[in-house]
Amino acid sequence: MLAFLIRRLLQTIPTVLAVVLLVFVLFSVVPGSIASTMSDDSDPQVELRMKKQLGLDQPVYMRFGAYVARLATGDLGASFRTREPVTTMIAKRAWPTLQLIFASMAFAVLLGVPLGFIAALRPGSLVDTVSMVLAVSGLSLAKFWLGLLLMYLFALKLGWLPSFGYGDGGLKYLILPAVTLGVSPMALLARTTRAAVLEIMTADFVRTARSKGMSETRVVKWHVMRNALVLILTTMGLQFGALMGQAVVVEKLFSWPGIGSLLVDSVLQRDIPAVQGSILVVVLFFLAINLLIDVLYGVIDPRIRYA
Amino acid sequence: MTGVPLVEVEDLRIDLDDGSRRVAAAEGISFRIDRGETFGLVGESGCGKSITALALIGLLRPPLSIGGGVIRFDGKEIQHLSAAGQRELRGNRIAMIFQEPMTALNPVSPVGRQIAEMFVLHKGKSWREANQLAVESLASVRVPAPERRVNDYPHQLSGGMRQRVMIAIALACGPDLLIADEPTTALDVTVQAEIIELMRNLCAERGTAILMISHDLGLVANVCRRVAVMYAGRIVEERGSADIFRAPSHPYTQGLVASLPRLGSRAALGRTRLKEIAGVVPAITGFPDGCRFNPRCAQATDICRTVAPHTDVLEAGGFVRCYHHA
Amino acid sequence: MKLRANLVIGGSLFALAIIVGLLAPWLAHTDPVMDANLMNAEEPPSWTWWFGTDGQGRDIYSRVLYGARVSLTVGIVSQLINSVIGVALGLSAGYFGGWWDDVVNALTNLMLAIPSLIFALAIMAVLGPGLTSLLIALGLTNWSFTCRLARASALSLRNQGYVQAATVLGYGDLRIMITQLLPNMLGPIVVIGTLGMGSAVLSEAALSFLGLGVRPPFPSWGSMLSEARDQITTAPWLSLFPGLAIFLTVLGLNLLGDGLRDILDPHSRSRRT
Amino acid sequence: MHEPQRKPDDDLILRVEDLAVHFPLGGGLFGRERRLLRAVDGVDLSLRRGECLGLVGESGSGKSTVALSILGLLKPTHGHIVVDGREVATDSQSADRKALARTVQIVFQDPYASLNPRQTVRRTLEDPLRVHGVAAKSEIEDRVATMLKHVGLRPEQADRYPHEFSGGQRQRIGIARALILNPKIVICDEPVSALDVSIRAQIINLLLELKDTLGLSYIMISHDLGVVEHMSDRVAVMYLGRIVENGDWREIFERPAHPYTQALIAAIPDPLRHAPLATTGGDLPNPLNPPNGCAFSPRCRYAEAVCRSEPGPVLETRPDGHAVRCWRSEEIAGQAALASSLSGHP
Amino acid sequence: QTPRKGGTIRMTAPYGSSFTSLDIHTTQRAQDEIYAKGLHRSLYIWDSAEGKPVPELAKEAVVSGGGLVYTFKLRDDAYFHNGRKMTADDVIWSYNRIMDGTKAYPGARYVRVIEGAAAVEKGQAKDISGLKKIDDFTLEMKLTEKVDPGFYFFTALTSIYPADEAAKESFIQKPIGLGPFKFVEHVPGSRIVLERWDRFYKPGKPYADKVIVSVMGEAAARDVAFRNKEIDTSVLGPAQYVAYQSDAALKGTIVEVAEVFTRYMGMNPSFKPFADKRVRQAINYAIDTDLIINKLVKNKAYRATSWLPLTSPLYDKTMKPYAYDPAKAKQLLADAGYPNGFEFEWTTSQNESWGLPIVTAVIPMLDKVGIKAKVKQVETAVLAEVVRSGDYQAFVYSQQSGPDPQAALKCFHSSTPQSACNYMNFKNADFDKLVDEAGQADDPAKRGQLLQKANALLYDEAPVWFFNYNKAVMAVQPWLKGVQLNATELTHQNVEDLWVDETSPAK
Ligand SMILES: Nc1ncnc2c1ncn2[C@@H]1O[C@H](COP(=O)(O)OP(=O)(O)OP(=O)(O)O)[C@@H](O)[C@H]1O
Ligand SMILES: Nc1ncnc2c1ncn2[C@@H]1O[C@H](COP(=O)(O)OP(=O)(O)OP(=O)(O)O)[C@@H](O)[C@H]1O
Ligand SMILES: [Mg+2]
Ligand SMILES: [Mg+2]
Ligand code: NI
Repeated sequence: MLAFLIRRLLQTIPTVLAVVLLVFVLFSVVPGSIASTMSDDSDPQVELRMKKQLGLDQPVYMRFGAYVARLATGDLGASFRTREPVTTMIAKRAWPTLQLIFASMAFAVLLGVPLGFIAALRPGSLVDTVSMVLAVSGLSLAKFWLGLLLMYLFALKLGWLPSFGYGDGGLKYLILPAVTLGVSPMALLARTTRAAVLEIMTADFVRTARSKGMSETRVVKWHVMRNALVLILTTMGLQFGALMGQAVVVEKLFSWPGIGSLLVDSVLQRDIPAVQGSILVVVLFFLAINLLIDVLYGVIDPRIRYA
Repeated sequence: MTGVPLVEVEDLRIDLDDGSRRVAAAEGISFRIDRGETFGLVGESGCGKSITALALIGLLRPPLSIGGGVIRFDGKEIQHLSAAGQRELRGNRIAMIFQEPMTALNPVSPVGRQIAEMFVLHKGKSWREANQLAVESLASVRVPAPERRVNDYPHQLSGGMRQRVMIAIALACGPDLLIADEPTTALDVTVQAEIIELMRNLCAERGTAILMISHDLGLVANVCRRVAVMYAGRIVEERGSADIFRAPSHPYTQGLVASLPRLGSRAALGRTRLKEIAGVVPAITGFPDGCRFNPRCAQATDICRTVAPHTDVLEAGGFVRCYHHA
Repeated sequence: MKLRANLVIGGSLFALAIIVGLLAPWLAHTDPVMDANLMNAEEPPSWTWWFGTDGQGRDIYSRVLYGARVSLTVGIVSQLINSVIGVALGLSAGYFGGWWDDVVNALTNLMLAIPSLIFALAIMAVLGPGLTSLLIALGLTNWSFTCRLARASALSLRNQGYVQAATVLGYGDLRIMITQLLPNMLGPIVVIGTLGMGSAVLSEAALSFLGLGVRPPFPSWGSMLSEARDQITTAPWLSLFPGLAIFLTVLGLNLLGDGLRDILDPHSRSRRT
Repeated sequence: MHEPQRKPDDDLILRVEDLAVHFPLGGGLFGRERRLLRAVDGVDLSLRRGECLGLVGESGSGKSTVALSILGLLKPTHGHIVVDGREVATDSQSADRKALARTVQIVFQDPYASLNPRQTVRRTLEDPLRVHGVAAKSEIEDRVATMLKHVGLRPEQADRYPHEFSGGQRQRIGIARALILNPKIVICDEPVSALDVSIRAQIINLLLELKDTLGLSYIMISHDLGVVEHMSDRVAVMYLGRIVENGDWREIFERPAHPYTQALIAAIPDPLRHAPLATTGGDLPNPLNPPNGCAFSPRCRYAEAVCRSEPGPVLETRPDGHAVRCWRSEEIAGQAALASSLSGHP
Repeated sequence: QTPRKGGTIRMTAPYGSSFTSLDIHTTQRAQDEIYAKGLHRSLYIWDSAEGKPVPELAKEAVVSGGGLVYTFKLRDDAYFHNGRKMTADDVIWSYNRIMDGTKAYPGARYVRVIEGAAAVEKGQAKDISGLKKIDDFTLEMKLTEKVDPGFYFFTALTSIYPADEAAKESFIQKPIGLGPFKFVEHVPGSRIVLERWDRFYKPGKPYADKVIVSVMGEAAARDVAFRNKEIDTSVLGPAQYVAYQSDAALKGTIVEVAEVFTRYMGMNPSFKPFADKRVRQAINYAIDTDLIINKLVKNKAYRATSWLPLTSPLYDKTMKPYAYDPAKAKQLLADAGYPNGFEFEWTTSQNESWGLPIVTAVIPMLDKVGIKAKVKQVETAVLAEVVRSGDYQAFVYSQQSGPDPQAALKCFHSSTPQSACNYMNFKNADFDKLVDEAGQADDPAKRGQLLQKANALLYDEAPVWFFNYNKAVMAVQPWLKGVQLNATELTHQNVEDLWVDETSPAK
């Protein structure tokens, strides 16, 4: 198992390096520079000096080399904009983003999976139809529009929840953004679960279980759930990626102090070290989650061995 | 042995709802199995063997359903039993082994647990006791080192081992009837021999009757005392196993026996051209009128093409469904 | 039958969107760009202005019709790019295996690891807002699923008898890939493509929200929705109609995808490889 | 490396020498020792013109792997394959591939998976001709029509898609495709085992007829010993990647010399005898972890110490052409003859 | 009504989704100065009531040396949040820091007015020679030009930092200032929390215990939050301005002020048609500016006449803006040799008040006189660069045009580089002369006259389409009192004067 983990970790290195390179190259050709967003009317000499200070006067490959060298020591550089180390900036933002991502995923799982099960156990029934129509609808909404509607409804009309912000970090602030973000993975999970359960219900071993004289509830509990979990996990793992992407929109909408909003701000202001750092962290997070899920596979599905 | 047969099936009809209409996937199925008897069901792929077995054990699921007829088990009609009543029989008194030992076992559950479930379900045992009994069951199907094997997952076992596990599950509660639906089709001949012998011996020990389903007429004839041949949803002939091979009565059975080269026949008779059965098996939606074998039958006459034949009881025992039987 | 309901509804919604886009010049009441008349600004829906007018006095109905052109172009073209890239890479990787497979796998993992919206955001920042940039950004960032699928299909089809037979018959690699593999993997790829179009339309909206959308003045649903968001309480029709257009089109595409999946790919399974 | 011995044996159309195919399993980008699956290990075979060689053996014993290597679909780890006097290049260039295609063809087991569902029968049959440079339209049409007639299909059925045919008809199409380039050797990998029982005889008869009319050589792979006995001139028995016995069909079936061959034959149920089947005990060994010594030794009732420690001896060909790979073949031969005479086949 | 002590003030920072930095010297975004007004203090402060900067950390300023030398008497009761008393050293240290050329602090352009500052910036000197500490609380400042230093040293860009402490690493995490509130917490992207600084130098102030500044870039979200009483202030865009006006419950919350920004379309004189004054005038005639302000901007702006805005002390009430007269526009175009108009590319950002929506509304109007405009949309960051590099045919922008009229007009001086603020690369000898003379004039009235003339000349030259002067509108909850009408930027409130009464829902 340990060997497996180490091997998987080693395998992520090329991906991470490629991400670094990709983002670096991408942003070395981007028009607009940090200098122009910093001041309205600085004189060109000053700007030049600033570029020098930020190392922007060097050729791209030199900068890349320096960047990778620093990266190896865990240094993501200093933000052009705030002049703070990018690691500090990200560290401050990481927890809210994690909260948001995991809360959305929890919402998606807690609602989507049971919904999918219920739908699959009564295929063709009203429950099935309604929940699947809801699921598809959930997938078809523009995130920020949905967020605004939720905000309008639950904060303004009903007054149940605060409409924005991180507040003191309390749960009530988390609910609206998490739900907004969680709707589409929820919908996807409901559908995946339904499809997985439906498929497993036709599997031979389910017929075996029935031939043992088992009630349908027991069949589901003893034999279907664990098998469905494998498929559900796969969807979850991939959804984490989409979630990180969508978080950009949701964080911006709800003034959520996460990496997503840091990323957008940094992109728009050409704060290249911050952009690179944020994307790198997002990628590392995704890779870590998927590593975790791979480990979980091994726990759930004995056919996958990590000898 | 009492006079009541263990299983009595009379004029069973199984409907298939293909969305717009119902067609009979099998009809007029009648047979009887005595206690401890071995009974074989052979026939072409798709002729309705498996669904007949599923009807017996109450596992038909939509779009298939019982369309008529009676199934008596131990003298009691069971075709309209409640779900709970059926579960009472299923596994406990009627057990079943399926064709694919790989897919018939839950891949993510240890085999020991899958056996133990039987004792929990039907014998009211605790999981601990059940697990202990599972080890004994595995030992009884001659799996080496059963204490270790109970913790294995299906993929860690070979095909033959898996099928032994299936047998252990099926025989766990000492059923009166074991339905074996092509238990060895996926296995090699040497392994097949192992499994068949194991099944035969265990059932003989416990007085369990076997309903054995296979494509392989040779295998069934070897294993079973009586054999029924199905063709396109109907039983066309039912005989003692030696008779049916030596002197097949229905033209289809005759064709089957003659069409396949038997080991040793070339050595004995030289290479002769095999006898062919012309044409193809009809599709379930396009069964011909009259005798369903008529389009492929050399002896078919007008009556064969219009009116389905009744069963003729043969003097030598058994019956056949043909106007021209030998 | 129930299965076909989603196909019919989804197909009709999508077809409707396409027709609306194609016939926009004939169906629209006014020019979506030039007919800004501040005298009619922010009229609520009425008989004259079916969907109301916006702050510049443009007819929302006409803009929604024209918006279909941009939004559907974004959806269809970017997904086509994705499909072509994904199929070309996945098919060849699955067929040839070896180092090429490793390279493609690494690329796919890379694409999977960077959330596509974030990647698209970065590309848009580089290319600047505009339709072409958007097509490129969305077209380059979403092929990993298609690629994986194509690769998995190619891997399994490669061992099918007819592919082996083609090899044994001396067919060239390209011929095998195009005549033997491609037609037989198209079903699930079309399904993924349909769903991908839906998400491209949504991504366009999201990027508009982030300020990196299609270049005006031609309206897209995403930019209309994004521009109208401040007035969601005061002039709800501004966001309602483009929002509905997006919702119904994406819904249609999702339903269509599901329907096609039921037909083309009954045993689809999102197993990881 | 040893050069293939170029015996001027014109009669041999195919020679396989010391063939080995090893599949590396698992292993990643970084390190981790790879496990080798020795699917085929040191196989020698030969096929004469007009001959049908039966290849039998348990599932996983490497029969298909041998076939695929001969066809150039698998790259052998070691060994030589000489087809019609030409060595099959290990990294087949497309020219070689084409030349090979005109010599060796294959009929697959599964008639459903072996036809491209998106191509009409005509396309399936015409394309190979085009690939091989037959340009004249009339010639192509002619050859397709003739071939269809050969395999018992009507030429007008050519414009249909595979799903419009029954399993037996599909297998006929598969045979037609294999024969369209006029090959000399046809490898039949379980050509009937996926077919309905009542159809099998049609296909077996067809294959035998075609062999005679077209002068083909066959390698016939099957589990069904009845079919193998019926069709073969010579039979090779494989066990765990090696040939354990090889000889004239009559020799093999009447005087099986290897304990495995004996077990195989004895395990066939005889319909006329309601008698227990002969069993060997034990399961198939794991090819990833083969037993020490002779691979069959754990299941062999004759096994002695030498069998368990030393790998089987080389395949030793007796003067009558019968070859066995067994330490104790001499002693066993007598008992087997006895057993077979007792089994009472009619 | 006596101000209530205690309570929490919940302000919003509406211009983007996070604060740039806690080092206020590094950022000149309006967003950041909102919190800086609580945390930091500069030499001067903007007095909204007077409409001009007044000394803050200086008690008085004595002018000598022909208006070039200022001697400041500094406060001796100003304490940094670490408890240390501010002295002249801190001022000198802070200005030296701002002139660190390698850091390119945006405040440098203000400090550069002190003699010797530029040398420090270029690395030729270590200390600004024009700054002299007389004693701990007396500071002498020598200027390079005759200007009012108040306009240069009132923004947070020139905040006074505690010398040396501010050089420490931790400063950027936990800034220390002289303001009425001290730093408690910063949740990046979400909010900054400040709490009362008890040793603030104005007796009895600040009133509130706590100030929370929440970052809320989304107007729609802000709207919901304001209506939901979660925030005390919200900046309103045109749409919401109208909505709030027509909502009885919200009408009373509106606070508006004319700000010192001029919105305009800049035209590149090196693009041939725009080189001709008549073409530029024609554009001013062709656009129905009032209609746009009325309908699109919802009157959340004042019609621009020339460059100097309404709030400028030199705003000329007698001037009339260009009338909407397409016929005249056509005539002028024909005179200039473009009877059939021409085509140009118009670079714009997405900004709702001076970006895309305006452009889209103008395009059809220009179309009517034959001028075709092609839109080129860029991000704000890119636009800023485009404008300074001159890489445009036309652009639309919002530029600070006050509060100092002289500085505002100086932007059009031919000696001002395009990359500074002469974005249209305006060159006009008459104009230069007027501005130069004004710079020399000692008499403020004379100076005013000259500058007004220059402003009128700009009107006639029409280097830009004069669109509007910004009207800032903020919604303020009824319980928040003491809001100042700051014309430089309405959101920049001197927080010590704000207080909340007990109806505030915040604890
Ligand atoms: N779930 C089902 N849905 C639709 N048709 C079915 C279903 N199960 C069986 N059938 C049809 O009923 C007929 C009989 O099927 P059955 O499985 O009993 O055949 P079989 O004799 O067991 O064949 P095989 O030897 O291939 O197992 C077939 O034509 C089959 O297509
Ligand atoms: N591509 C491959 N990669 C890895 N292992 C393989 C591959 N192909 C075959 N094998 C393994 O090689 C061994 C021989 O396989 P092969 O298919 O040749 O057996 P076979 O005798 O044809 O069996 P069957 O009778 O089941 O067709 C098996 O253990 C199989 O699992
Ligand atoms: Mg069956
Ligand atoms: Mg094989
Ligand atoms: Ni060699």
